[in-house]
Amino acid sequence: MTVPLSWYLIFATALFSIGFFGVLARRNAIAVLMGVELMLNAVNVNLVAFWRYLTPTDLSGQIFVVFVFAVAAAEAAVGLALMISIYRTRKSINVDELNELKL
Amino acid sequence: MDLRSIGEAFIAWLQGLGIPQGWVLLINWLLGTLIILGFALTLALVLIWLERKLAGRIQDRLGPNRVGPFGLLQPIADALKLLTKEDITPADADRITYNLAPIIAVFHILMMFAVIPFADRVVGANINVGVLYLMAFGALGTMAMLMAGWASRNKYALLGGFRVVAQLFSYEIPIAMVMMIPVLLVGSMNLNEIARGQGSLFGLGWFVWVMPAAFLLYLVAALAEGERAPFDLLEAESEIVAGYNIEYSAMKFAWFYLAFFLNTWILSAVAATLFLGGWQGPFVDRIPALGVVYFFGKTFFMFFLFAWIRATFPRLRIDQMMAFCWKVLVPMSLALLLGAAILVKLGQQLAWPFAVTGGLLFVMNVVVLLVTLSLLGRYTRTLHQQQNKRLFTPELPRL
Amino acid sequence: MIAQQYGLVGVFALIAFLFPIVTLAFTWLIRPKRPNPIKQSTYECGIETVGDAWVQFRAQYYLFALIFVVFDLEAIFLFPFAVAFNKVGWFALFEAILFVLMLFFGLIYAWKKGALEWQ
Amino acid sequence: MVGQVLFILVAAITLLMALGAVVAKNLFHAALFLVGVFFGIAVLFILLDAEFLGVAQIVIYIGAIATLIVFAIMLSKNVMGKEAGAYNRNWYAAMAGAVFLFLLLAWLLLKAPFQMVSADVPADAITQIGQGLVGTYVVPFEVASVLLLVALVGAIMLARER
Repeated sequence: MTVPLSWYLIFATALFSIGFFGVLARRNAIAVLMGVELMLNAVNVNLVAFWRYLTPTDLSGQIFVVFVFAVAAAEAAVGLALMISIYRTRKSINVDELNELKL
Repeated sequence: MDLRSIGEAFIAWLQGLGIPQGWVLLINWLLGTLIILGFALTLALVLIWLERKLAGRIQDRLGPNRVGPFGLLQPIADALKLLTKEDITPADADRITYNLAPIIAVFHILMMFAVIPFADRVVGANINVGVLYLMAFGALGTMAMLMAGWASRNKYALLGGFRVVAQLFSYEIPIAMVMMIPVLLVGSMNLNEIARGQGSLFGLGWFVWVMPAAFLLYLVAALAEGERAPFDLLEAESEIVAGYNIEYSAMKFAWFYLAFFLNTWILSAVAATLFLGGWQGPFVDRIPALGVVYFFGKTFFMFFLFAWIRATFPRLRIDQMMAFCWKVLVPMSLALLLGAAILVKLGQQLAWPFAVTGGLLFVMNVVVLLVTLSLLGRYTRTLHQQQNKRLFTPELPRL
Repeated sequence: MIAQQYGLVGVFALIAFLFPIVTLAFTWLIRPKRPNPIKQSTYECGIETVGDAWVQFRAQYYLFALIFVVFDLEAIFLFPFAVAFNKVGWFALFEAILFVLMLFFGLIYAWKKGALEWQ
Repeated sequence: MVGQVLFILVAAITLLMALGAVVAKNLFHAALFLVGVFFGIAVLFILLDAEFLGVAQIVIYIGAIATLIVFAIMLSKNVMGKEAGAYNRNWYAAMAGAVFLFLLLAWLLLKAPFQMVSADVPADAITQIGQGLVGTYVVPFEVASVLLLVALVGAIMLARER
């Protein structure tokens, strides 16, 4: 355990911020989804790091990450299916052109 | 003679020289890596020769017979040729991805050698998640194929890449479910522990005896995972020219070719470890070195089986293949998994002797296999009667 | 330390990754290099390529990938269960069966909807 | 010491890959960078002694999710064009927001006191995960199966060609 916990936390924060930037700045919806995946991974790193440093004998932290896997996969599957469906009708998946719901 | 004790003696000798612990570990890892990698690369040359010779003999040809005795030096001549050949990169290709793909392809397959137990505890890394580790690096291989297909910027390559990935995807599911059965019976994902768990009955208590249907299912799915005939649609020359590696030449092609043969060997080794007892066999507890002989005997037997099937069977159509996976293999593997789980739990609760549980597992396997085959037979027969051109599209049974 | 068991895997990964790169670099040094436009053109049995090679694919591929993802996750959930199998009771087995059946319904739905047909 | 060097190397490469994933103009390249990030995080999990999660990360994220993303990229053709990776008009605001978020979170995390426990990971960690999944966490376990079923049904409904 030579690596301090704070290093992992800073790393996860940096990863989260990069993903956050990707979500906000990208025009393409698939690229936005990639940013979301980066953010979810940052959360996973934090969960595992906290598990290892704070409660290493209780495996709840790892079990939680398995559930995050499930949520991430479900989100990616439905999100990408949505984009394919939108692309089929609109021939574009740029988020700033998708304003069907605008008043 | 025990390979493990040689390694331990070597570590003790290094420590005796006064080298710090960290360096001893590093030297140990480095040596282990070099031994396994050297073995894997030599093995590839042997396998290429073996497969060509076997296919030749089965098809009443001679096979390689010019270079060296029995053509044994043929792979070396091929390797030299491929090393010195001109390498053609398509002008439109995406350079970095194009060059990275063969590297990843050979990387993912070499990585799998690190966890294969060659004899009791003679294994590169004796990790607790061996089975999942194999699945993980298998997944990396699909990425390499997608990269190759996309980066070549060739319609056939891209189509071939997508096809093969769809195929590997689909067959990964029944393989994962079937690999779970030995894990469930032993209670560990460690490949060495799984081999050790098959040591009953004088070293012959292999899982293939209690789960024959699971083993057959693994065999069929492994043919597809290894992209081998009759499931080698990625290289269906008449349909998509050659598949994802069409634009590759010289050494880059050689890496794909090598990865293909090593992949078959790894699938054989995994089948041997999970279902045929790995290094287990009679007298292995007294003479541990026999484990290596047993392991290689079983693995090469499996490899021979794969080569035999490849040299004999015609190719399937892609729609038949996908339908076969999702409509037959996946339900069958789930039935086998759940059946095994219920029977083993029953056996534990009622304290049945091992023979009773094993016998019931065997009966369950035979029943599942027969039900699957009879359903399949019924559908092919009705389809024949309807004069349907599609030979194989089973429907859900009418409930 | 579990991580230490992976020392060999790490060293192995490094060498297994560098080895093909070194060989490719080596062949780059010794092989002939005589490129010309015809040689470097895209191979399509001698016919001129029409349009961009990065064509659009049908959603069929995506549907297979989708079903695969769901079942892959099922495998990840079931592997720890299989490892712990000898230490859990009937109730846990019942839970696992329910879990598998739930996804099996998904497979049957996909089957009924024709998502498993390769056209 | 060795652990620290390893961590810095892996973390630096992973962060560079992550940057590549959000700046790459070509979406396929972005997806490949994403694969690199996933691999780096798997290595970090193993450095954190979570071996099951390390390999599961590769199986799920590289084997399933990254491939799903690549398939989706291929399915929407002009996404592969030059403009695909472009940013929207507010990208500099997003940049400022991301930097601000990073500084804020880093400051908070460094200030927060954590009760460190130095103990070894139990040897039967995977068994305990399995027991937890069908024991304490049995409700989320079943809900996860329902979630996956719903995702499957919904995604098939959306993606099917009619």
